[in-house]
Amino acid sequence: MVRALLSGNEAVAEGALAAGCNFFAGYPITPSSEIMHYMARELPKRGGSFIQAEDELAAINMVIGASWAGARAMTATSGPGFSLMQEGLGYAIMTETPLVIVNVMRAGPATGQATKAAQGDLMQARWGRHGDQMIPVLAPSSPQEAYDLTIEAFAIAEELRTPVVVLSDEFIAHGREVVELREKVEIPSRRKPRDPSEPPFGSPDPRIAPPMPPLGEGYYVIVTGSTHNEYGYRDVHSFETHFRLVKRLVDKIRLNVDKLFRYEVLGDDDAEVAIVCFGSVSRSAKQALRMLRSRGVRAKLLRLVTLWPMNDEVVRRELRSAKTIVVPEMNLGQLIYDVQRLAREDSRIVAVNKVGGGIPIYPSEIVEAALGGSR
Amino acid sequence: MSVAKHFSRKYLREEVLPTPFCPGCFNGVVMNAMFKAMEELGIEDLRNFVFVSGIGCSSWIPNPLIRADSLHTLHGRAVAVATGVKLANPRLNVVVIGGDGDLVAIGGNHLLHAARRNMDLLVVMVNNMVYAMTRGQLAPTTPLGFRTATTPYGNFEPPINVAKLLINTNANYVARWCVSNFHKLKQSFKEALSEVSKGFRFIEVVAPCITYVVRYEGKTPGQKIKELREACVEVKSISEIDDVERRGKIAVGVFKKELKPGYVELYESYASRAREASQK
Amino acid sequence: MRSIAFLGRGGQGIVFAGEVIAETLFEQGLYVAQLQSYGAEVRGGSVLSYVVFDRDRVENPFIESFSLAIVLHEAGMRRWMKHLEGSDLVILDELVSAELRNAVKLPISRVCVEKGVLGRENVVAIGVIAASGVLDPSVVERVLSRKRGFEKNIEALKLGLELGRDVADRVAAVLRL
Amino acid sequence: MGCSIVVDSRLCKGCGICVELCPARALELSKELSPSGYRNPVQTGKCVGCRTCEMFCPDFAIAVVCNGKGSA
Repeated sequence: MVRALLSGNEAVAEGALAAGCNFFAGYPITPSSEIMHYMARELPKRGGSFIQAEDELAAINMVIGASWAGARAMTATSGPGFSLMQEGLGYAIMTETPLVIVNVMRAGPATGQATKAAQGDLMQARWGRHGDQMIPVLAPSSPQEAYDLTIEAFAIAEELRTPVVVLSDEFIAHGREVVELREKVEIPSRRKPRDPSEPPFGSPDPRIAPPMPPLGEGYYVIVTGSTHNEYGYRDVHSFETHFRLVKRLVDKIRLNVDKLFRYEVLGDDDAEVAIVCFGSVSRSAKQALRMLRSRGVRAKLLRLVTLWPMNDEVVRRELRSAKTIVVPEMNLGQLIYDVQRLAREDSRIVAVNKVGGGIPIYPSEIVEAALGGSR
Repeated sequence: MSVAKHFSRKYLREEVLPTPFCPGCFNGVVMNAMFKAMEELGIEDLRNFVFVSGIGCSSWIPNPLIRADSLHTLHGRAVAVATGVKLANPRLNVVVIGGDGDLVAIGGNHLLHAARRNMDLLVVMVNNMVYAMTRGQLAPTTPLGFRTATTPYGNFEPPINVAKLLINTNANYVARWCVSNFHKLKQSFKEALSEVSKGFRFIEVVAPCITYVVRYEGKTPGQKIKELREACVEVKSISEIDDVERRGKIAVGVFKKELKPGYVELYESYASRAREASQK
Repeated sequence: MRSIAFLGRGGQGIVFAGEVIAETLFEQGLYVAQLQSYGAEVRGGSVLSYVVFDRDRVENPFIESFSLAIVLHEAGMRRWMKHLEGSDLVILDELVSAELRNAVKLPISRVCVEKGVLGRENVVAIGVIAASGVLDPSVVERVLSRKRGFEKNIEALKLGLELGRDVADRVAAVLRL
Repeated sequence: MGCSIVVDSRLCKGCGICVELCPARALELSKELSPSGYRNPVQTGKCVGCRTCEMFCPDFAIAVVCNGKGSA
């Protein structure tokens, strides 16, 4: 185990390299560019490919092409670029292309505040593409987790043949902390079809991704973003083909929720006050939890590491005892929709929203929200 | 004796024929020229080829018709996807086939930058002069005065001359032929697919849409080919292009042919410099 | 958990100072978290850079006051006035006109002018902290040796060590874990 | 000697390019419709083996056979 002082962006890059990433395409954008700088420095000398694309549309599509050619590929961006990449993500979902996309969130919409942290892309990460679709979304809360979850993201991408979003933010990206790096990371290589008759776009068990035929090995694979049958042939008319395909693609993620859903719970089982959070805000929330408990409040913290798919059961169970639920987030209210949906009806849900200016949500604000007006 | 088959059939997926194209569509002729070139180059099967296309009629040429690996990608993004494929596995011959709307309008930026990088791709642009799949709207290549679904009173936007534009980039090879110039077109495919060829290679094929151009003009496909034989004038140097076009003709020919190192070669030497620098 | 903040104007090496302190404490075996806040402009704007450190992993780097804050220019103060008021100790460069009950003034910029290390106020300030012994001066030197302008920085560091002698006890009191 | 033209009626869409471009005027479109509803070309004159029809057939439906051999 090596210990290093790394920014969140550097940690993402280190995680990617540890996971065997050998292709990176990106376009400069604050606050994610350092990921690209790191890969630009490391990949050429490690036998990988790095390319600075002409725009984010190109970057995500280059990553898709590289993935089909056998590479472990990734890109990193921020809000405006993430918006442009939605199109490519939709294609990657439809074609079951493994890739990792890191979105370092900044204050939006539009250009917003490029250097200031935010968490406003939660819903976009989940729902940004048109049509029915689902992809895993992981949210680190520190450089250490940025490292670990990037590795995790590659493993999920390969196993389920899906794009995976790592949702970081400017605080994590530019903050430097101590990161423990792993010696060796084993991620199983892609499963190829046994022979050309094994369908590359169909699976009897929706929880298991079909095998992926690499280009150039005589599989004569047909890849298309249009509706296709299990062998890749376009079928843009039939109800059965479309429904079967899209249902399987969503089920591939949804039915693996137990495997994909990571969360952290701290504090009292029978808490009266619960804090629900994700990402960098969790750091303040943890201190807030300690402050509440030291004042004799029975309190707990539920931190979502996986933001999608959502494990409703777990969240419902963890919020069962809470009369007051505080949801601090660096946006105007997004995670709170899940809480409203899953909390018991008589609970008091308090939002703590703050975004812009590079000002974090402080522990005292969370404590105040938890105690304010409590009976 | 088995029944004789058309020479293109060995490169095609039998199970998806007949083609999805309109009767007389020149897409098939472009394919014939490419396959004839491959046949003459002794290419038996296409396992080392990857075809990448976007959205549009000509983007259906490779996917699923051609018996090869093919990626039918998003509208405009074929060149970007192809770039990723090539960089991740430089051993593959990567061919992009697309229309003028796909490659030049929505995908124009990618085309320009792939040419700037001299990316090791063959890009075949089937210029049918309109958006055909979406029912005949204005394309960046639509001639002045043309009536389309979105210029019902006649096009007033001057068209872009793509091949001429690309001459002024780092592209190694730029050619334009009309679909009527079968042998010359085939020859260009041979040049662009031969073993020594590298870098960015661009072949434009002027192949007017059979439905939204040729039929609108009240012509048959055969008549259009005969007309193109007259209208397409081969130039020996790029200085003649303007002259030909001023006369209302279509300038065709090999406009540029160089053998500069392509992106892959340049990247490899860059990477070896990176390795040396890191060993110090 | 303790923290050290630098505040100033873009171009004063505020972020650099945070980096050096973070790396020094890291090499001294502590867990650190280093954050900064600055505008899109490279020079001129208000800059805050701070380091939170602890014997264990830093629970929360988003703090509302600092153990020690060093202000090198007034431009850096405006947005963070509440933080400064709540801090345990603030060191102001003597050119900063603001008054704070918890502040002492040191002639950091004047020393730089007089001793010919203009523009190294940040490193002089690091020296002031190191005078307390919380930062090991030899580790600071090692960290600086990996960065640009090493020789001038060492000069500045020494000036800071001297300048910090008078406040060493107060600095140590707020920073000792 | 001489060549003959083989038409695959499964693929031919009766576009008539082969008929119009044949320099020997050896082809005509049939009076009857093929099973897929198109008028396929039929050989009515002497084929000189230039293979123009093959090259320009957009539907890969035609093959010229000379001395019992197809194209190259």
